[in-house]
Amino acid sequence: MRYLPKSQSERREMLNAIGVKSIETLFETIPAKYRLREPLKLPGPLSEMEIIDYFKARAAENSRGYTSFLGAGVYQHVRSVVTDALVQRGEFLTSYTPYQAEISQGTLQAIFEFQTLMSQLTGQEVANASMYDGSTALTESVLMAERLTRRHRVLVARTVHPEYRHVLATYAKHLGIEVEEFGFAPSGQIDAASIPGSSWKEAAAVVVQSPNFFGVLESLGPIAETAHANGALLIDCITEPLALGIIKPPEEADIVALEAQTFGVPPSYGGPFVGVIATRDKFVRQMPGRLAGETTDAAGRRGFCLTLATREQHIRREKATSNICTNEALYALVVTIHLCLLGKDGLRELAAQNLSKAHFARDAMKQIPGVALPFSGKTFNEFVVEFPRPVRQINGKLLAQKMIGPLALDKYYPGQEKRGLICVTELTPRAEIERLAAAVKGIVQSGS
Amino acid sequence: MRYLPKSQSERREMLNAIGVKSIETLFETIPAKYRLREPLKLPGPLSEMEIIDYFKARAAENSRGYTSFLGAGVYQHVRSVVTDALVQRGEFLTSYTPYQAEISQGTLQAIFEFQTLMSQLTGQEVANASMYDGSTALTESVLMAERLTRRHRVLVARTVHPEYRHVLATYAKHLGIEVEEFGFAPSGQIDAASIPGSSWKEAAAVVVQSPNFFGVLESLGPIAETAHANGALLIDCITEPLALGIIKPPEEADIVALEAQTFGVPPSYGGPFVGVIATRDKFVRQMPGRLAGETTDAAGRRGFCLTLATREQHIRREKATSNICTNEALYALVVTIHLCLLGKDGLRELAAQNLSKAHFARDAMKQIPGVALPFSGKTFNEFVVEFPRPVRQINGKLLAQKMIGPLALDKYYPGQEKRGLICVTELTPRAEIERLAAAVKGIVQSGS
Amino acid sequence: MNQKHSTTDLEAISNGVRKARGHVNQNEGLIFEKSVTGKRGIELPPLDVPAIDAVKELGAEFARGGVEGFPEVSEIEVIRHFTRLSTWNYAIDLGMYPLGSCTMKYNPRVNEFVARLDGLATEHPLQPGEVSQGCLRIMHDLEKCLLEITGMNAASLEPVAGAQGELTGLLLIRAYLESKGNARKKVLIPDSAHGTNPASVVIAGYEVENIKSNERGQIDIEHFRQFVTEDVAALMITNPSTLGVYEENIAEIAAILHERGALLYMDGANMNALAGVTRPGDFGVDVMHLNLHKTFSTPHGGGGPGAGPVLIKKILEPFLPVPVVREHDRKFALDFNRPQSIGRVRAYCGNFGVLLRALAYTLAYGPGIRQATEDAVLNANYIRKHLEDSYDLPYNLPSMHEVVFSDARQKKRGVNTMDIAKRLIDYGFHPYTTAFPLIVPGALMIEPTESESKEECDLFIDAMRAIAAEAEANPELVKTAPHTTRVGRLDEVAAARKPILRWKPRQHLDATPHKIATTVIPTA
Amino acid sequence: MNQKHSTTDLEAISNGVRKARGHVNQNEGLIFEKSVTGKRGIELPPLDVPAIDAVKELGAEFARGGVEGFPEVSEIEVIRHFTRLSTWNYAIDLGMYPLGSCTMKYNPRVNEFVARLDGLATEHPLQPGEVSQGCLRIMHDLEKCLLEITGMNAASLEPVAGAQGELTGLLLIRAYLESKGNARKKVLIPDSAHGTNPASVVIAGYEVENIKSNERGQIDIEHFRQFVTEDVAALMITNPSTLGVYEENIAEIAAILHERGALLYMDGANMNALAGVTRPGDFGVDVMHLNLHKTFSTPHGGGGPGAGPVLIKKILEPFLPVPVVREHDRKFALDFNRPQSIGRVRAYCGNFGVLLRALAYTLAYGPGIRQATEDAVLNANYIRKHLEDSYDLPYNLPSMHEVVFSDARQKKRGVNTMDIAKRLIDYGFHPYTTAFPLIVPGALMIEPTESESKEECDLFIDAMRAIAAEAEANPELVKTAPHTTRVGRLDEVAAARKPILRWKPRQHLDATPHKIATTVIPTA
Ligand SMILES: Cc1ncc(COP(=O)(O)O)c(C=O)c1O
Ligand SMILES: Cc1ncc(COP(=O)(O)O)c(C=O)c1O
Repeated sequence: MRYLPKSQSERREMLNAIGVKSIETLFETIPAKYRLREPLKLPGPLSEMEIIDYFKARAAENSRGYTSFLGAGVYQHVRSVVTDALVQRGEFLTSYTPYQAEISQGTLQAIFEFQTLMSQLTGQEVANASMYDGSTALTESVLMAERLTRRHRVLVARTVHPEYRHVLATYAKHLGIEVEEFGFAPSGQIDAASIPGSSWKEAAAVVVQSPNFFGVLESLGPIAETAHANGALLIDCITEPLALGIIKPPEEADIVALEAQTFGVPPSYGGPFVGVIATRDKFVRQMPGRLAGETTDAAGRRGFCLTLATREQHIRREKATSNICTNEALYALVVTIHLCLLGKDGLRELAAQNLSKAHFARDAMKQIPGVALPFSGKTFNEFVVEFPRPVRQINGKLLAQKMIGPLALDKYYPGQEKRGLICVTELTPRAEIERLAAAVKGIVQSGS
Repeated sequence: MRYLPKSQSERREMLNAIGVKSIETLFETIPAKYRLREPLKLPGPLSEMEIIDYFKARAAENSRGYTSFLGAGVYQHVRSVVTDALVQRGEFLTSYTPYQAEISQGTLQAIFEFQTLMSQLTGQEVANASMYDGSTALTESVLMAERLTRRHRVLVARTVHPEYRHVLATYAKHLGIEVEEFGFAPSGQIDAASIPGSSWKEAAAVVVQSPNFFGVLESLGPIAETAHANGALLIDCITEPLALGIIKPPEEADIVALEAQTFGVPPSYGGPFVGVIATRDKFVRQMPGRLAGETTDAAGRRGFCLTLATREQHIRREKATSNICTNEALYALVVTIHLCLLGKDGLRELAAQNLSKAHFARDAMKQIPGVALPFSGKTFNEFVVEFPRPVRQINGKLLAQKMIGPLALDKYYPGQEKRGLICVTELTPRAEIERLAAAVKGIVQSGS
Repeated sequence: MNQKHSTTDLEAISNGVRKARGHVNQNEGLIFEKSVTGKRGIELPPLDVPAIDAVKELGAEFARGGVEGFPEVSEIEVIRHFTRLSTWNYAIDLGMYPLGSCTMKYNPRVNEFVARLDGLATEHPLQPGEVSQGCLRIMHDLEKCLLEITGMNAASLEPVAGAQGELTGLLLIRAYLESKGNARKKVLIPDSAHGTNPASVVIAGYEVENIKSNERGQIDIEHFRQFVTEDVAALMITNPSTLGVYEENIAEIAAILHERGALLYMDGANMNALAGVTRPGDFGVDVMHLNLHKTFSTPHGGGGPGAGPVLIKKILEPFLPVPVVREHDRKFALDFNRPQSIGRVRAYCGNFGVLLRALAYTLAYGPGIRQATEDAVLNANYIRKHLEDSYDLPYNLPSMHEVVFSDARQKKRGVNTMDIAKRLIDYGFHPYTTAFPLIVPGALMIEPTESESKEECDLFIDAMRAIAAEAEANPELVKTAPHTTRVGRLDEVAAARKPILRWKPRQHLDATPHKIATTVIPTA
Repeated sequence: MNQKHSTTDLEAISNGVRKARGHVNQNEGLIFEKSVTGKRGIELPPLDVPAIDAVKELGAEFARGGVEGFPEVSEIEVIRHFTRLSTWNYAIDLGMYPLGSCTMKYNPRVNEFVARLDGLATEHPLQPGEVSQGCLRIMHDLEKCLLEITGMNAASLEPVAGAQGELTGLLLIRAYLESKGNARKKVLIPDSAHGTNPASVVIAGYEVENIKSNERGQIDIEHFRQFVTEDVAALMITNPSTLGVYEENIAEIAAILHERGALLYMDGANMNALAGVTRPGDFGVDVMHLNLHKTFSTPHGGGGPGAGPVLIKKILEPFLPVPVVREHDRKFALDFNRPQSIGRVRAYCGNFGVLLRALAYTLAYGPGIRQATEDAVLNANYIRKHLEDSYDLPYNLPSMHEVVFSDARQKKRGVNTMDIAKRLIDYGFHPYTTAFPLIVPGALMIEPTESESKEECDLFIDAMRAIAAEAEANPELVKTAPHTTRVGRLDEVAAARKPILRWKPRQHLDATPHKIATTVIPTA
């Protein structure tokens, strides 16, 4: 077998050296009745070519050739081949967690740069080396807030990504954390006024998302003030941090839970992605996840090492800040390289292009008779559209025209079956936006 | 511009350091009237994405989706992604010719391994670090033979690749080398008897190819004997060295001129490929092209360096063995990695699969009424078929069925318009062979 | 060379080291230190719609001028920066990585290739099923393979790491027990367990009860029986244990648990010792997770990503997290309609890109996966055999895929496991796992995996023996290792005491000694 | 560290070196030394037709059992072998590569990506034009770009290296002159020319006549005039010359040649100094070649491949080698019907994969290519300015893209250009070009290209100045450099005297000191 660097004669030689007759002997601690007598019923073995053929066949069964208007936490943006060429270097791809600093300085310095970029982007003081994804970053942020405040209630806006809220609910359930949701105003922004005062009193944190799930920008100032006045923390969840290229960072927030997939990471049917938690310096010892820190060796040379490990499971076990061990390091590296390539100007320009494109699309949709924009708030590259008919019906017809239409909101918000979430990025050609508008117009008018 | 690591302010700073006011000053040795006043009329600048779009559009205008039966010196064989991952490492891809041995041991050792592999494959004692391609390797072999024998006539079989012969003719023309061609027998093998005795007397070398252009294996023993008896060298040209996995190496030959594209190098519309010259030790000082040799440093450690440079243009100038400088090093590395992966067993199996596949196809063609196999000689993975109608007519119809049919021999052999050269490799699925046979049968029978 | 040594020292440092040598290596500052206003590494195609004035559109409340401190560098500088950084790393592609419990095996390159295919890397997790059949089929096919390998009945591919698999498995146990009327209170964990186990137990709302291994490093059945009270929801066990030893009474343990209404959770991180040889489903396991980034060869990438699918017995199926992949008539769909589901542990469908690579790995082997297991166990035993004379073996039980020594002998000369580990670096190897499992003080936990040739194992054995000899003859040499790396041992105490966790412009301008500054050269 | 040094030596070696440090690096034997019967690195899909018995089919005359000595290794061993080897190389991706005349600039990664596209990398050169429009269009578009940049009228993309471009250009000149009735006998070449120039002249059937540069390194017009007899077919000149100096009288030189029926050939290897600023076609050149692997950024790959397109004036067009790409109505075709053609210099259509990359490079810049030229010239002059005080400048003329110093000053201390070059390695740089051009004894030929940042140039300047100081203070240190590489200076004389050009089983089994042997460890 091509992955196995041994010949039969070497195997025999090694068995001899060990002093056993056959390989079976080495498995004798497994009771005989549990040892398999038959080969497993698995497909294969396949040669490299056949593996490629199998996956090419699968790829052909997916959406190639379709134009997609989906976002909702997962974004298609420009990616440079440079990033991929670099992360495929064996020294990055096939290295382990950098516990042995002397032969892991490459990964460690890159993590330190990642932490810096994430801090700069979010306007926070410190960021970790990654969490699994945005949904678990958010969930862990809530647990962190609970530890910091010793309060057990969390107020969560219904404009936060519904799948993130679902994950939070799953984790919170057995930890005695009460999740209380609150609604949104006609602008599409949170309706903070709807939160009862009693809830505030017990709240560890209030969780908002900006741009929120409807694509609408939230004003963090007022909610931060209320939260802080009540001894609660403000957690800002960000699923499309590209917005931060032209939109003010959530400096008012105490914890930022981020999904960084948008920065060079392929959608890959949902993962691997890159969660991040960023926060204030004073909260760092309650932050979960790895951290690289700067230090020196005996000769005074700068170097980096994993630090503050006393927060982590391998040291603290059941008292750790989290159970996370393996994280998304390689994709944090992707994000790091991608952002270094974009740089300050590139990020700004990219964000600005998204704003322009999405506004062009918004205007195009608005002009279709019968189609409305239900929310008045400012948006970045996503917005909600209300159709005269259920989105699912419209999408069926769009699919026949090789378009993946708006996300039907009733998937998460029962009753909202006529509303759809549209995402347009710099990669969506103008012609495709116009084709969508024309198709929708046709469908809406035809009435069938 | 993304490739340029300078800001405007740095440019100014550097100009100041140099002590000139503007960049124009540095170009003042160019007479003003020849300095361009207008920007060049070039397309671009394009972003990375636009470059990719341009080339994807071009790729779509080519033969994707067609099954090809072309060989004739350029072969489609299995390639491992491992090879490409390794040659794309910047340390190989972006390094220069390894003149500075201390920081080029990677390239040098790989070249040494390439030379060894090529020697083993061809049964020769020594091989060089690459020539441009097979056609120039052949041409340079002839020049080498001329230097070795001090004779100026070369006898070339018409079964040698016609484009190689064309290159030889172009180079030979002004060097006083007379190229005399000789024909082939009904077996498809050379007709050595047709060479006049007088030609032999003046011959520096006789050039044959095996498998020859018609796919037929040549018997080298007799021609070698005649050549040597007449003081001439035997040059064997090999365009499909995969055959050497199951076919005896040309040990009788004095010089082997090889095209190694078949070993992992993509066809890439004709290049870059990898020529090689292999020969006997005693001829090495008349062999063109770079050579890496083993040696030691002062501490006795093994190392490799370029050697016998006194053959080369940068030392010997007009007295050099050749004008070659830049060669095809990166693709020699591709070949090296590919052959290491295949190994002894893999190479044999691959060659055997080609033999089986091509014979299956040969049988399938033979069974079509009206279709004949004009040559009786043994073949490897290519063979000539004679149709009842011009190949070009048949190919037109095959193309409509997404098949690229046999190479029409009249491209090179006027009058042979009904003969076509078919190549079948391990990559040609049986079903496609059967589809070809069925299509040909249909075309031949329909008569239109 | 990172310190100043005398000539004799120098000889000692490289004496007997056959696998590595020093070589010149590029320095490189932080990317922020290379930044100059106006450079950039990506350019965008021109905008094809009218440009919006962002400041006007967003207003003062929202508009941002640009991210302060973000680097400005060109493409070639990015290439060089990360290429240089990469050369400071050790990696599987460079050599043996004998980290116990981490299963650092070869990461096949074809897996990287297929993961990047247009039509796979490009797919959006919320796109309609009609245009996702390829992705769904991949998940389905992988699930079938994993069930066959483990002998379990159903699976969730959602967890994205071993630890998340643990949590998911525990939540399933809780949901199941709740459905039976009592979620119970405790989860038993042997003291040899990995740190994620107790940490996950807590998030699942259980208490951890640690149980001591017996003198043979195994669970003492009689002792164990007493632990399994009505309060016990499950035992969470790693098999083979983190000592690399098969838990010989596992079936009996399962029986005891089942008899008392509790379940058996198996941490499958060490499945590389079992695949193709025995199946947890057959010996009584109710829930387990696999680490695809260990046993199934997906790359660790400097710390992640991973995937930690959970495999369960039939009885737990109703509680699986949503969504679940379902097949009907060769059509595949995501099933969200699962009323008893524990919920969701991650948005979307898990680390699809990792799942895909694991399937590619499995297809490459097919039933031949048993050979990989055999080679892994062969390598571990071969190394054990050759090091038994040099290192203390605290638990003298048959080893499977890894072997755990202790530094007891070397400690007498003041040399501990970390020192030996650091000295291995000079010998051209990545260290083994140190300081784990906790039941072995000064542990040397060595897992070669099947990916190591005999040659590489032999070089490792030579190195380990040479270091044992050095620990006797020249302990200082070992205690001050590594000697050949571009930085020496780092001051981790200082790093933790006054953490510097990000670059800041000011701080670093002061710290000139660390900086590879661009000197201003006086023009002549 | 490759030699034994005293502590003070060690300090001296790394003192002031800011760009590099030593780091541990893997050893690796020859692949043949790792081979064990029965291992392999590729598996093939099963054969889908009946297997032929090769021995029976081919008979004893042809059948071969297998290639004796071929390696047998697994996939991971191949990965490690070549990954380890690669780490012994310097590369542009690691740092500045100031090789004069070689134009080692950044090789854009996107070019590698597009060259590998399905539909481009996969195309067969003999496939019908109907299914080759994409390839043909790429060649056509590149041709148009190159003509615009050079100001020439027609092109052949067939030559696959600079040297082959030279030969092709000379054959065109010969064909043209022959068509005028006299091919003539000689080609004039300045003494500063690259070695390929005279070597190519000979193959084209001409004699070389070397002409001396004047004391300014330029062609002396009056002197030159005498050389241009009826026998002279052409002058072959590099502009800027290999001194990096623009040939100020080039237009006049062209006029003299034309007046006497001879032609002007320009070796365009140094086009990186001119692109976007001036055009050879405008200043009188009749034939030239470009090195796409220099000016147009295609990777050198450790020695090749390249491409050396030839660009010509209208009068030479009938003689172009076949085939030529032709456009008609946005349809592209290969034109073989060229009765006056010189023939063919290579099979098929040239190094298409290199041409494609060169087009990608050109498209990235567009008219902005001038900025690259300006930066290249800026860098060279910046370096020159800062090194003038430390090194002898034999020809004090304005530099363009490169600058040539001599070791005249250092030689007084016994230090020559090769020593300085080797010492640069310790400083983390690839050496400049040594011993070329021949008109400068002990040349240091430095070409930074536009790809170097100011930071990298400054580090280079620092290193060169430091070495100049070392040559004064501690010449031995420089003469024995490099000190930090995995091997020291190699015995090239021994290599040439008794050449070992391939591995052989016997020889290497004896040579155990060189071998990283796998020791047989006695089992306890
Ligand atoms: C035995 C064991 N269990 C659990 C884990 C945790 O897995 P992960 O890091 O994927 O969360 C590990 C990982 O090192 C392990 O070795
Ligand atoms: C000035 C000059 N001319 C010609 C050549 C030869 O080009 P090639 O190596 O592509 O054959 C070179 C290459 O180094 C060169 O520098």
